[in-house]
Amino acid sequence: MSKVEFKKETGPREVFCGLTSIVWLHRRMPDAFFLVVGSRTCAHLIQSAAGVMIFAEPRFGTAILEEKDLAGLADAHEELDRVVNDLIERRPEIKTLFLVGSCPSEVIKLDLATVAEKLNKRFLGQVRFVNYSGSGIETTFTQGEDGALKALIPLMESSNEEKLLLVGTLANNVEDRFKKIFRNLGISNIESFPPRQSTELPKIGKNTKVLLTQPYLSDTVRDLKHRGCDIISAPFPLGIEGSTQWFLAAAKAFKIGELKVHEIISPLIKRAKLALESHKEILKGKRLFLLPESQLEISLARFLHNECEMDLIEVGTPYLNKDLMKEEINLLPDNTKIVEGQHVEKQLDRVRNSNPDLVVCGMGLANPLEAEGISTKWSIEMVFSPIHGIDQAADLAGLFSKPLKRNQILTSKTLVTH
Amino acid sequence: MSKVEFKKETGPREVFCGLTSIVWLHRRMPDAFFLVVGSRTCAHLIQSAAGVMIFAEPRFGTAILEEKDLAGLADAHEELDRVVNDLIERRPEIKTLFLVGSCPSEVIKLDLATVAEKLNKRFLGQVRFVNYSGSGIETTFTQGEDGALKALIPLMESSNEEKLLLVGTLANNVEDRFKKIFRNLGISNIESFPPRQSTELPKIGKNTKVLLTQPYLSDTVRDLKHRGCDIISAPFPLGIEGSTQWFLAAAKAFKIGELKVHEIISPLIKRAKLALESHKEILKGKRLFLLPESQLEISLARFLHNECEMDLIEVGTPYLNKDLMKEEINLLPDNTKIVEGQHVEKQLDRVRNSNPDLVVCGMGLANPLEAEGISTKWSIEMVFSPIHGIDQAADLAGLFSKPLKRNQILTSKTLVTH
Amino acid sequence: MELTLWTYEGPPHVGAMRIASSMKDIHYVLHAPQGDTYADLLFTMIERRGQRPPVTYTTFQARDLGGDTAELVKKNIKEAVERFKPKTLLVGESCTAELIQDQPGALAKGMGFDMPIVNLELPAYSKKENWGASETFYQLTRTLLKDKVSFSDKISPFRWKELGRRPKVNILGPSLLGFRCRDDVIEIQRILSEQGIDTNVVAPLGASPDDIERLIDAEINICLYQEIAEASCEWLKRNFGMEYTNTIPIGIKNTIEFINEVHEKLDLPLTNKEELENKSKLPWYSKSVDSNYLTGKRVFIFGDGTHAIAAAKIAKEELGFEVVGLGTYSREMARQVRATAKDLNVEALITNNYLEVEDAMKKAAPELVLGTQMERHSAKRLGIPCSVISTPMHVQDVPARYSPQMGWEGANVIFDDWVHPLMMGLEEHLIDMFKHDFEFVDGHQSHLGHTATNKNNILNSDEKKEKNSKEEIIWTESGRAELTKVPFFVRGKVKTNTEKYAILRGIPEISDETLYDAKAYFS
Amino acid sequence: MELTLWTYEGPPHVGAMRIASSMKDIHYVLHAPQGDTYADLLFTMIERRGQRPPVTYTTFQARDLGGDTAELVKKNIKEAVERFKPKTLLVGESCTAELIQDQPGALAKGMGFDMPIVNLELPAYSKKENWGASETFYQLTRTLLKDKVSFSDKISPFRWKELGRRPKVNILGPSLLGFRCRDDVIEIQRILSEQGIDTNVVAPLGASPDDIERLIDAEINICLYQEIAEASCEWLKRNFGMEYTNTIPIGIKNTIEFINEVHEKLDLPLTNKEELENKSKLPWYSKSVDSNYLTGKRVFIFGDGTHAIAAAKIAKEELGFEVVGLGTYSREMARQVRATAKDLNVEALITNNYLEVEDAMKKAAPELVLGTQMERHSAKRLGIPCSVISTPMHVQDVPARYSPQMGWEGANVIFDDWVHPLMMGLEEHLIDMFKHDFEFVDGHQSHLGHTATNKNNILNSDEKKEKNSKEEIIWTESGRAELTKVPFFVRGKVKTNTEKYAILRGIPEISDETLYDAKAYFS
Repeated sequence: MSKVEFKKETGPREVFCGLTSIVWLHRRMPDAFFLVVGSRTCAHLIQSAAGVMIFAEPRFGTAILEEKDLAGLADAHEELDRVVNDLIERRPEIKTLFLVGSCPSEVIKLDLATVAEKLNKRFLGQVRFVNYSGSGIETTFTQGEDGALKALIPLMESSNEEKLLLVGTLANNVEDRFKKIFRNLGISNIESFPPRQSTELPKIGKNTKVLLTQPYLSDTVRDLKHRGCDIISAPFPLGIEGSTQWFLAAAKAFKIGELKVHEIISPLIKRAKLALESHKEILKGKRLFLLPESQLEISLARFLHNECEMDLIEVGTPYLNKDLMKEEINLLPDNTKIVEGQHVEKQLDRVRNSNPDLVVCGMGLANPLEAEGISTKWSIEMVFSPIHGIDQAADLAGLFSKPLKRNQILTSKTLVTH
Repeated sequence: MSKVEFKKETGPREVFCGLTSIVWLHRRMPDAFFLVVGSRTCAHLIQSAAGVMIFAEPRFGTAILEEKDLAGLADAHEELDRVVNDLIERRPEIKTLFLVGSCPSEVIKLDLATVAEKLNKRFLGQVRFVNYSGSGIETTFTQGEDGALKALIPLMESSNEEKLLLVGTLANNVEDRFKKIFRNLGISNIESFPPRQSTELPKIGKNTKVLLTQPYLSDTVRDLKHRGCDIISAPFPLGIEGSTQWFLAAAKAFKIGELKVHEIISPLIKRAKLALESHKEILKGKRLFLLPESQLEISLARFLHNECEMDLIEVGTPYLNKDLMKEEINLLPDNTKIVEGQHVEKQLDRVRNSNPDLVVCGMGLANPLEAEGISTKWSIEMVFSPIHGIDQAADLAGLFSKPLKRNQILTSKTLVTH
Repeated sequence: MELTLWTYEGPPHVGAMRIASSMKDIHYVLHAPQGDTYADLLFTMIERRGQRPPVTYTTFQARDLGGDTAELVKKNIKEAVERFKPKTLLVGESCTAELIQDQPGALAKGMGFDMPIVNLELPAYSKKENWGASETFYQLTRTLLKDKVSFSDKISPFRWKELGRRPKVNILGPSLLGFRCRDDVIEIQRILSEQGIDTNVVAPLGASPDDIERLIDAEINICLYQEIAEASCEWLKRNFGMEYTNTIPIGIKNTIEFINEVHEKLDLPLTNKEELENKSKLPWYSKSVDSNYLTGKRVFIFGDGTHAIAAAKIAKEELGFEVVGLGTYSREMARQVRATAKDLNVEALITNNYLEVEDAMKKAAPELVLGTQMERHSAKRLGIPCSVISTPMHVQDVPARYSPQMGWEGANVIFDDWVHPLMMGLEEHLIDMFKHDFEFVDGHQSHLGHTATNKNNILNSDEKKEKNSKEEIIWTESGRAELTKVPFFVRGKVKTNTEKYAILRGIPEISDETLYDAKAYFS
Repeated sequence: MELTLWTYEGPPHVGAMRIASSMKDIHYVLHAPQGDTYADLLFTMIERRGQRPPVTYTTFQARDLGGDTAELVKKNIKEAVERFKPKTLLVGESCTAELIQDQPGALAKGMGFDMPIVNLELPAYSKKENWGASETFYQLTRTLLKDKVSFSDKISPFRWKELGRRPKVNILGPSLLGFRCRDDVIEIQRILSEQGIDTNVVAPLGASPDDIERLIDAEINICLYQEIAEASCEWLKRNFGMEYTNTIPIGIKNTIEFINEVHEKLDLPLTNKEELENKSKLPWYSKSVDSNYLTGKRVFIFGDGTHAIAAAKIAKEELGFEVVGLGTYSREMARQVRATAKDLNVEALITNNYLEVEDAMKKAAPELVLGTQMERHSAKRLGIPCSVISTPMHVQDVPARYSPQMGWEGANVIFDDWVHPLMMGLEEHLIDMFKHDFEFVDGHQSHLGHTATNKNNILNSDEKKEKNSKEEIIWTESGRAELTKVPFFVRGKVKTNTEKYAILRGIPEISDETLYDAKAYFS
């Protein structure tokens, strides 16, 4: 492991909770519905994060707790029962219903597991119920997906068939690209988790080789291991370097020679490098500060330093699983400063003092930093854009070069913000 | 004839020229193209009158005369030839091309008839060419249709078949209603002129009974008579009264008894009277001043007085064919003041002095009168709306009651007009 | 428990944040878990604020629950006060913290600060955003002014005469995330100033705690948005005798009435009454002959109470529309909305469920919808033009240009914003009517969608449903053909009316004649 | 002869009418047949004017041609002068009268009136509307001021100092039927006034002949619209030494440059330069992170010279767009437009043929079109968002609300007007992307039309044509599948680029890999 500097910090945070991951999960599995059991705040949070999606796609909702639900838990269970019945009556196309715990439901100890169990019995053969917590007292942002996937594992049948299992939500077109490349490498049995339909869960077992596409799936990985799956250790497929090593690791697990891998991906690498050039011109030598939010921060830092030649000031991450991130951390330059957790005020003091060229942060902080003359990139875009793989390396770099380019075009002085 | 007061007036006018009728003629015959031979003013006039239609439907255009075309007529003929060739090449779907004379083409004596003749020879079997003048030095507004129809008559084959020929452009749905009613009366051979396709001209002859739908077709009527057609004398089918008499006159020509007519149309009359009621409530006793423009003024005055109980102050008309309008004038109340021609300034003085409740006028005058606190209705709407027939009587009344109703809703005092 | 896919209002602590973020020198310590920080983006993204909301979230986690969350609260309060040095501190809790009952307000008061502390108790499981904003503004006003109650005489609205100065008023209610508040305030101040009336304090937008303490320097209060300011106005009236206005100056008539009301309350003679009618272009634009087609256009209105009521009045009296639906999600203003609806002969729709609103919209078959961003989307699905008149809003509802809803320029803005979508709808129709197929092989792109096609779909799908409910009424070929000749923007209504008529008369099959009969019957 | 289906400009006498109608105490006797009276509706319907244009049409008819049309002219002049009592009389002829050569101007001058008479000779068969307006304003200025030339010293732009008053300027060019002139004038006067500069005369809009005679009381002229005012400004410079400005204050940078230019010309120190940057919201709104997606958006611009040039500059420098097309119908400003286009590396399109503009638009595959009403319709057909920036205009381009294009608020208006259609386009895309079919059986109504479907149509129909010209390039199934995954607003461009790349490399079949290769090549 390279000489990376680790630090932990606690204090007030400025991050999304795990409920937010519903925003991409419901897109990935359009036959599922995500029912948050929570407060008006939860409902408002998801609709605020979902933006225009909320108008197109009501495949998530909130069972809002009211005064009377707080009086006694028994009543609350009954109420939830009623709400679920109503929902399923109105939306008979739902195949899987996720009951998603929230801060208030966790605090009042609403037992969603028991509710799910009862409902599973009643709606047997029609709808499956699973439950997990997306509460902000337990999860940050992308950890919601970890919870959702973990909750699905018990539903996955066992199989000893040899297969490559890609774990973590990917954009559909990226997934297609990956599968094509793996097929070219000679790996033909490839499945994805989560799948495109909630009912088409892959079977798993001791010959399942798990290749993670996202770095935030600690609990899911643990449970997959318990089911006998083999976890392929690799960095994440962001940028040319990460993707190359990711393919190599998978190939190795399937006993495919390195030469074969290079043969297949070197034309891709060649054109990706060409495409990266114009972005690198802008990013090179620029100083980067990543605030914690998506858990993608370490991989992004590695890509932006190693392939785009940016200088890293600080790499924040809400949570650090050193084991899962081992390969990534190895690729980081010496003396990289990784900060786990957050004291948002102190961290912003460090941002201001370090005079960065670009800050990766959440939507609540972006404009205030811009108003201080600091260019920003919102981290939430990373979980919505197709950024994985060699072919997307330039697009990934583009997410960071664009604000800098814009800043060059427009006047760079501090503006009055009306 | 009732004791109607006639007056002629000359002076500056505020009316459209005959080119404007292209705006509805091109809609009626979508396989035809209207090519005005004129100036940039002509092009600008039509696009200004056509409004949003110009964006949807380029089935009319202008061959704009330039300096060099004025130098010698021979060159102008050659140029027109070139323009027509270009046009037909680009628009091979055109079946009939109307060459439309304008003020400047008439003044320089461009001989469109000869041009049309030559072109007819060249494009024989592909496109037919006809010419007429829509110039403002010879025609006012609706007279353009008179010219266009007259120009088509020589192309109509002869036939002694007995038929009812409806002459004058009607809205398609009104035409359908009329045909249905005539069929119910027992008249089955009914055709329209202009037809819905320029190539499907009705055949005419001594057993053709012509029933006019529009009052502005003097020249067309004359030429139809020359071809042996029988012109049915009747008022025009505006309002219940006009339409009833119009049906009766047609029935009489086909020797169908009055009783039969009443049997068919009395349910229509009954419901039309019901529908008219709410409009009459608003119009009753209101004082009306019609400025000349569409030649529909006399029929409108008759309807609005006899059926809506409006008081007539002055009925302007750009041109008066007493013979064609005989039946209409007979229905007017005594002492109606009809003014043919226009001195717009003097007429506006009379408008102001007569304190009318509603003035029918052109779009150039409407807002200035409104700004003086006088409600108006633009006459051009009458030639675009389906207003003919018993079923449309209430809609016709609605065109006049709407501005009065609006005036009642909104504050009625004179406003500053920004 | 209430199943909610989308909600018009956030929780009450978001209302408190709106007040805190609107003001200066205030800080709000909110006992809440990390996820609640999402609310910051409402201000930095929708309002494009260049400052973070002045809020510290205690960010307690599951592991803290066993321990001493009260200590965490105190630590955060201490840090926030040291860092931000507010002149007044708001302390409260979000939904989750409410359950663990740490009493953060009481804790703060026990910490020995010498600044005023407002303890916000906003019941998250029964109240909503606007209530929270109103309560926060009220508690703040009360906290900062309560000591002055006993020392102060009742304020006479006429005292400006004795004091020998121009009359002074406060403008109360404008806040961040309110609909066009930024520009309404400018417009109203301009109008008052033209009338010789000075603005003492605008609050909460742009005010500091010191300004709140100065509220009693004014003669009367302008209650600009009842949702936010009425409770405070009422308290100021009860305790200081300050009168406040009831008229919301949206639309020409209401603006004139508002000016009248202010003058009457202040006993200030109104000298330029005649001029007022001509201060806005709306009356002339509405009277202009090209606006004639607006008469009787069917409009469906849904929004907050203030804007929905004002919209109904303008629609009917100033633009000549017919109001075919009126509703609000503001339960606090249900009474007023019901009264207005009654005047208009429609039934008021009071609901927080957007699907109910969409259903009502569909039934009313309007030609124009005035609503929130949600109604804009519902209307889009139904192919009906829409203009946004109320929160909740999106970033496009915070335009760069001056866009008030109130006063003279507000009326101009309203004319343009409401008529433009209608005009575009009409343009669609005309282009569709005047176009000829062979020239438009690629199909004509429409801002409303392929209206004709989709309208037919809607008619067809409606039909399927209605066949059962309406005892199998059948459209004959002639009836169907006639219906397609009806312009799209009234086709829905004509269809409904004809069917109503057929049922009324027991006609089982609708022919072209039935259509004409029904038309005459309903005319 | 020129085949014209639609024309950007009317005939020159309509330009003269724009000047006459803009002014007070002027009457224009126009020797013209009755049909030419259509031009009145441009003013009463598009501009919603409550006054008729001050024009008397002689209304000669065919039967008059044999007789004495000159007498008819004189009769009309006499009646018009008696009735309207103008302070200055304009006399001219439209296209038809030009042919019969009655010399109405000369006739009028022989009638013994003591008011100034301007004889307008506007060649209808070679010139157009803007030229006519410019010439009329120039002839009017010349007629009313020519007697003062010899008595007047050259005007020093610095003389305000000696005179001990604030500097005075004239604002020249605004007229009826000009794009947003009404509000531009207010905005520019406000800006000048803030800088301590007084407006002497605004002309022609709202000016009387007396005001024209007062032009020389100012130090310099503001040439606000070159199309209309440059000829007059040049004459005033030649004869009175009056300097005039060259910068058109549209956009933040140009507004600041304009203020600079005025100060330099007047030798007035500019004291608040720093403040100017923050007078408009455009810079912050453009910098706000939600505007990041605007960077590099492909924009196609066509309009009059003044607005097209300004739009190009704002698009590139203030909003971060890429200008992929620039053109004008103003031949008089072709040189300047060409120069701007050259700076932007595009070829200027100078044409009066809207079909050529539509073709160029299609080829450029822009994501936003800025143009006239005609480009709005062309863009609509192509499914591209559009904002109107130039005459010719429709009634919706004369809004009730304050909507300048110039100055600080003009920049705000421009931000909203240009970004809103793009934002709506993006919303379409997102909704389309996030919607799921079974929930949208009725289809989603779009302001751009059913983008996806139609886009495919356009792609398909393009393809048919291009197959021949591009030597039968074939899209394989994988290539086609990959293309459909590209977001709609760049799909056209990606397709074109990929084909360009394929031709360049001699690749006969486009697969998914070719698409990625091309993307990398062009990145």
